[in-house]
Amino acid sequence: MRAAIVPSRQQQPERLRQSGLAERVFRIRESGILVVLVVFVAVTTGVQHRFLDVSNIQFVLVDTASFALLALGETMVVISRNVDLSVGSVVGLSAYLSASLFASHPGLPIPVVFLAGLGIGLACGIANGIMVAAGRVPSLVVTLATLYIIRGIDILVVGGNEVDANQLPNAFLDIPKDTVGGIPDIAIAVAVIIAAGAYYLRTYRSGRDLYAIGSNPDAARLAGLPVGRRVFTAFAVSGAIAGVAGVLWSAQYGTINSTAGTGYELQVVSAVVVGGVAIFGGSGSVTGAAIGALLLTTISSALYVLGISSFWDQAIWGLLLLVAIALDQTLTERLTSALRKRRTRHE
Amino acid sequence: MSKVIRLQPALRWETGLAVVVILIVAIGSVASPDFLTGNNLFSLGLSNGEIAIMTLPMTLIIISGEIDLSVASILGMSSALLGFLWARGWPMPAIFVTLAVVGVLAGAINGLLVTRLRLPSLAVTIGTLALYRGVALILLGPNTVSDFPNAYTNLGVNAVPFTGNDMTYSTLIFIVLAIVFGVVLHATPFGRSIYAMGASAEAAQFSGIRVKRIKTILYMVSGFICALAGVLWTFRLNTAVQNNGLGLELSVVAIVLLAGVSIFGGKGSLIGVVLAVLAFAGIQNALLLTNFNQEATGIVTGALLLASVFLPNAGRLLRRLSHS
Amino acid sequence: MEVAGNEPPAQPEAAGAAPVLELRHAAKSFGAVRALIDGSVDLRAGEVHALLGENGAGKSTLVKILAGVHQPDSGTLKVNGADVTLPGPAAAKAAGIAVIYQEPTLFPDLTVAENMFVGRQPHRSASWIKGGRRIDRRAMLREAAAVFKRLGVPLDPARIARGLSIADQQVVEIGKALSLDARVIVMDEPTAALSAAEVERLFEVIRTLKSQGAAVLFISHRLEEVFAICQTVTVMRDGSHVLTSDLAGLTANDLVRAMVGRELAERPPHAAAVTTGEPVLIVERLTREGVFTDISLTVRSGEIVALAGLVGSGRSEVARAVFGIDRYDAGQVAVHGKQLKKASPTSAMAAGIGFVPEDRRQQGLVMDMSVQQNVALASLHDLEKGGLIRASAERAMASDWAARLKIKYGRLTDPVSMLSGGNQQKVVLAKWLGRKPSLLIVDEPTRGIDVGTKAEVHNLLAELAGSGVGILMISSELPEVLGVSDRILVMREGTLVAEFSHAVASEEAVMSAAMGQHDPVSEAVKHDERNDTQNGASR
Amino acid sequence: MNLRRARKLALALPVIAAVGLAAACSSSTSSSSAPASTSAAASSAAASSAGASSTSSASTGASGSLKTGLKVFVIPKNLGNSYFTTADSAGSGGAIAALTTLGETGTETSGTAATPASQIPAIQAAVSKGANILLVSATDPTALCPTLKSAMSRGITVVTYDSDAPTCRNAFINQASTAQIGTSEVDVLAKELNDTGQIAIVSAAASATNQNAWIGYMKTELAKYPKMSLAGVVYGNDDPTTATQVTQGLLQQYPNLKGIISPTTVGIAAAAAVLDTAKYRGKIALTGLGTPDEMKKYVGDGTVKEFVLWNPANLGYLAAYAAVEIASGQITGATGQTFTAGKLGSYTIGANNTVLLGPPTVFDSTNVNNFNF
Repeated sequence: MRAAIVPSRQQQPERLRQSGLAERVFRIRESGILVVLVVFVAVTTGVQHRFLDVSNIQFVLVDTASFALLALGETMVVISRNVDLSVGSVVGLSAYLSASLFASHPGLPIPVVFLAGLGIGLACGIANGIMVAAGRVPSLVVTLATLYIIRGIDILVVGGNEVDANQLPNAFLDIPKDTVGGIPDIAIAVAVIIAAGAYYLRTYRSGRDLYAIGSNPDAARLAGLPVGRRVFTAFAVSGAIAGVAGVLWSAQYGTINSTAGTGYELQVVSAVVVGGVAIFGGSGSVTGAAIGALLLTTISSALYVLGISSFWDQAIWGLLLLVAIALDQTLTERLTSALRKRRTRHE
Repeated sequence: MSKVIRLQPALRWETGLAVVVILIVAIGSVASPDFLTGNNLFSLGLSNGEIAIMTLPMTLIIISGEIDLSVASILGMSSALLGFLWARGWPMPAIFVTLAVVGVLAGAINGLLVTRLRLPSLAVTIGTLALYRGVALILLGPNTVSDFPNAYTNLGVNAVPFTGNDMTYSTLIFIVLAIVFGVVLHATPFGRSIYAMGASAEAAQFSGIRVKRIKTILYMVSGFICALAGVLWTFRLNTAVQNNGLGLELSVVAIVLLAGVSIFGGKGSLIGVVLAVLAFAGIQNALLLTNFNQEATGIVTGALLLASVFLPNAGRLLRRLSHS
Repeated sequence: MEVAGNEPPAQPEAAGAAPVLELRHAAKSFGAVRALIDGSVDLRAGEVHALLGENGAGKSTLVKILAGVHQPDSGTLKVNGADVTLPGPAAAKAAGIAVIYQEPTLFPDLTVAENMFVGRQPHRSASWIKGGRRIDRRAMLREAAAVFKRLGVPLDPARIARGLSIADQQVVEIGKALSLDARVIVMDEPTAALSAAEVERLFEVIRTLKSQGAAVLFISHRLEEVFAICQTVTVMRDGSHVLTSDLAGLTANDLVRAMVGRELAERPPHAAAVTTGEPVLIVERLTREGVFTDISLTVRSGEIVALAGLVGSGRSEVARAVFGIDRYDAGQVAVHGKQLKKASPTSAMAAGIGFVPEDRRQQGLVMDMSVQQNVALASLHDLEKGGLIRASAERAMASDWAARLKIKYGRLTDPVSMLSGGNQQKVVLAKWLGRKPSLLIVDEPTRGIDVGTKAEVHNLLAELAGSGVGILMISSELPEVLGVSDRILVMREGTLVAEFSHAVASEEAVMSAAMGQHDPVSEAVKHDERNDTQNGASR
Repeated sequence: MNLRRARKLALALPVIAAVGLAAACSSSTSSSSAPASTSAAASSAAASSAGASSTSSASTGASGSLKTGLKVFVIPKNLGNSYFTTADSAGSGGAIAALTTLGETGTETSGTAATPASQIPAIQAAVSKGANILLVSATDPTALCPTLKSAMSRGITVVTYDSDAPTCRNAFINQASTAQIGTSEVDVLAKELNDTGQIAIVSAAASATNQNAWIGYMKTELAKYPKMSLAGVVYGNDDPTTATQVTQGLLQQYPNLKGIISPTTVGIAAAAAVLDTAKYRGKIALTGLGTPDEMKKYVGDGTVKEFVLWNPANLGYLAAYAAVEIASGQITGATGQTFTAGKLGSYTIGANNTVLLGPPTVFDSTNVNNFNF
């Protein structure tokens, strides 16, 4: 996908010169989205004070949870200068198969089903990973293909059937509803996972390798980094996460047929990009992506709460996405020139 | 080296595709005597016309090293606007002009964001994908407009005169456009420039090729063609509604890649794309005629897509395997 | 092929100790192409060993074998007397072999320190996930800083690699090699993109390495550098090793003869004889903020004007602005008295300018396209009729120029990437000569191309000037500058600082003008930093 | 484990079809007598229960001279939609079951998305395959017309069910009168709220005709309850995610909301999942159109007291009979004609060639578990 997206080298924006500033810019990137988020919440709440009502916050957090989870996996893939378009289909397949486990084996312990979902997702992720890493073919094409294939399998498997709420144990259906001190359990769980992911990408070798690979794949090979293995892992993780997200999906919506998760892929990529992850790899952070997901969900929710016809949702998403990437670009350029002035003063 | 080795297989891919098409026709007509009936071909052309037309500009854009995911949304926006304006009693000619302008404008926005602000086209067009669909939603909201005059809606469903009732207008338009795009891409300086910038934007610029301008033009053309597709779509279904053509973009991209066009740009041929269109339409139809419904379509399409990237590289892959 | 070709390097020259690295009779083929037939080389501790040969002689393949990028089809590799095989770059690294490429491939988004330690960052606790080690950033920065201290270069390990000058990028690579305490360091044309001052600094670094007991393999097309820094030499031709010896007692001609297997004209013929005509190019007070200021110059028809100066002094940037790749803030450019549009290569070309850019593979050629298509690329509109490109005319043009420039190619439809560097450069020249330019700008016309072709290119430039074409040549090779040009303009820190006629010019004069009489090192460092900031501006 | 189940499911469809065909062929001769008697019995039963006026002689006569071996294509809005699976499939006693007993060959086909663009190719393919009868649930009232008209011009009988394409079919089988559905849902809710409170509607796609028609009747019906008010209509696009979010939005936007009507199975299921918390259960009433299977849990735990639906299988069954009657020339589909639909008894064709299945069933905790669809 790289060439399809990456502006030619001489076009790319000058990046910053000192890690201190690098850090700062990443923070600025994230805080940029944070600011948008805060403003948005503030304005909405001003118009409709119940927007900050506990139950609504819970709703938004729950809706964000699986979305942000998917963003985590996608971020790992995108940072390595790839893309995974198959997540939506994986969610769908995992959602149905895992839920139908309950239908076929009542009283199955819930963790087992989560493992099953994870397994299904992992299988899909591994398939993607092998093709991209070993086959060294563009991930955009591969995952576009698996998007079709996995959804096709899903449709074949599900046919006209569906799993209904009454076939699912209450404990399972309550997962999205249980809260600790007002905060939904899954929101906490996801937050923890994302924190772990962020920490891993920042401070573990294999994590940094992903950045290196995305930043310059050829150099990564020359440097003897296990490029194939790392990219493979990224896809496997993304797949596994999508599998888990699928299980959460069925817990949240109770009724599962062959359409679950349709069209998620572009939403997740949007969240990642809005979150300040460079679509051509090498830079960006999981935290940013998660905030991106939160922002997008908040916006939809805000529209519904304000009773603004939800028809504006799409348009606002689109605009926001464009603004986000444009800002990211200009921001880095501004910062560089500021930096340059500073240096000249130093001499 | 691998580049070199990849070249001839890449050429062979088109022939491979031709074989696939022939196979599909063979299987199709064996599985169902109706496959090759004029009536069936007619409906086949009917239901794939718009997608087919949209693959043409997409081909040029991908060869130039970019991508446009907003095509289906532009189709939807144009369809919605058509309904919106018709419902407000605008005369058709005026509407057509407006649609053309809007389509070109939508493309221009993509193009300028990509070339002037140097933003990655994948991200940009995901953004405009949402934006343009959003405009369609805002325009029509819950409403459906379907009181278009028969004079126009017939164009969507009737056969072109003197073609023995076998050719739809959309098919005719596709054939004409395919020839035009084919000539432009393969035989003109403009087309050569597209290949050059796709293979190396910098080298193209250093050869005096106006990369930014050409890319912007390509996006504008794409916008216009998609607006046209929107009109055809609306008249074929006699329905203007906000979700017209929802999600088509991936099918369009899939067809173009299926044609062996390199997602990295610089490689691919229009013949391949025409074959890919035939394959795509053929598969769906054959599956329908053999009672597989459309369930298997996704799987077959996906499989072919994988083939399109793996087979041309088979030589390289085998070597790598033998090495390790 | 000479008999000597198959003999292993003769022992007698061995300067003392047993070789750290012995490569014997390595062979490597890609499909039908035999890239390396008999590659043999010995490297000893504390010794800088030169590897010479024309492009396509198999040097880079040999290097890639040492780097573990390619695996030889046959042949043996000994490190410290022990047989080793290098299945991959990692293995080479482990064996203590480090390779510095002509254009180092760093990770632009990572810090300098991370670039040095990528894949082996110092970690805190023992890991519990495979491959997952918690990185100790502080330790990493410390170590990086220490290495740069050892090399005596002021480079901030915490800065992001994007925007580093090529020289600094090499320093980072060398730093990496040091931190790996590699005992074999292979440098593949490290000086090709460096200015004289930077070369001098690099040599300092190499001497340090040498004194610390490293074995260095040094590849360059610049013989004077070879004599300046190396003790022993291996020459290759057509994929085979033809000569290994101490440098002492060899002359440049001996080496050249070994490389090309024939004599060469001593010095590029010089075109001063031609009477120069009226001005073709007039540049007036051209300024681009933070890049170059107030550049005024004139090129007359039949005249070869050299633009000398350190890399980063703004030479290429001026050329890019004149040709319209970059825009400029003030001043104007006129060809034959007609003023050019800003930032428009098209108008520059219409006015009769041709531009052979600095970076052949990135800017000069579309590597995926065929020889023919590359030659035609700048003349498409002359080849068109009724809007269509006439295939016959295209073929005719290509084969005609291929013949005139003696381009060696298989089929005109082969991708240009199959050609050797020298022939690729000829294709770029053909592309522009096809337009019958009245002014030709050539930026580093002979960088990284072999001695034989180099001479041909020089002759060609002279011919062109003879036929009345005005030529503006940017070059970092003083012999070339002095040899080929009628007038020499020297740039420093974005301004024109001196002008010499061919008669009075001397390497010393040009160099000191270029460096402003300062001690090279500090000057170099300063200009590097500024160079970075310029990259910023020129984007 | 789940994989084996998966394979089973994948095999299921073809197997069912095959069985259906086999049955059709074997019974083609004998069917004329056997089903006749059963249908007669059924009809008399129906007659007594539903009090429909029909003479048993007419019914036997009709079914006796019905054509057999007709190629019938059942084309729902989309595949993978359990509602239509129930309405169409042989297993549930839907359309294909009816066709099998009548000795016709029934095939279900359609697109994977409920849009005209995806449904039309399936219709065209059916025509290409020489269909005698098309049973269509129209994804759009007008979009399908050119295709359906050309089918009719080839002498193919077109009968729409569940969702109509008024100007281009021989007859429409209506699950329940639009008015009935609209009013009954409001009445059910009114009963739960004893006629007071603010309510909202969670609809499907904003462009769905039958939805909008029902909502129209709901509004008129609401007028009868002065103390009830309609806060607003939101659209869940029959997508669980959206439906969930719009419902959540409603709860915040109208803190005094007392009830929700969702006249779409996807919408009511999503809304129920949202309300299925201590915070809202029993405090906000929910009703609408839902399938028993999807609602069982929520009826069980009191989130939903009552909801409305017809029996989709019967709808398909009736449509099949009506279509075969028309194709056999027994009736033309003209208003006032009567025919017998096997076990369902006798029906009379109403205004503009519409057959009404009957009053919708109201499901509650007492009966919901007796249904399986």
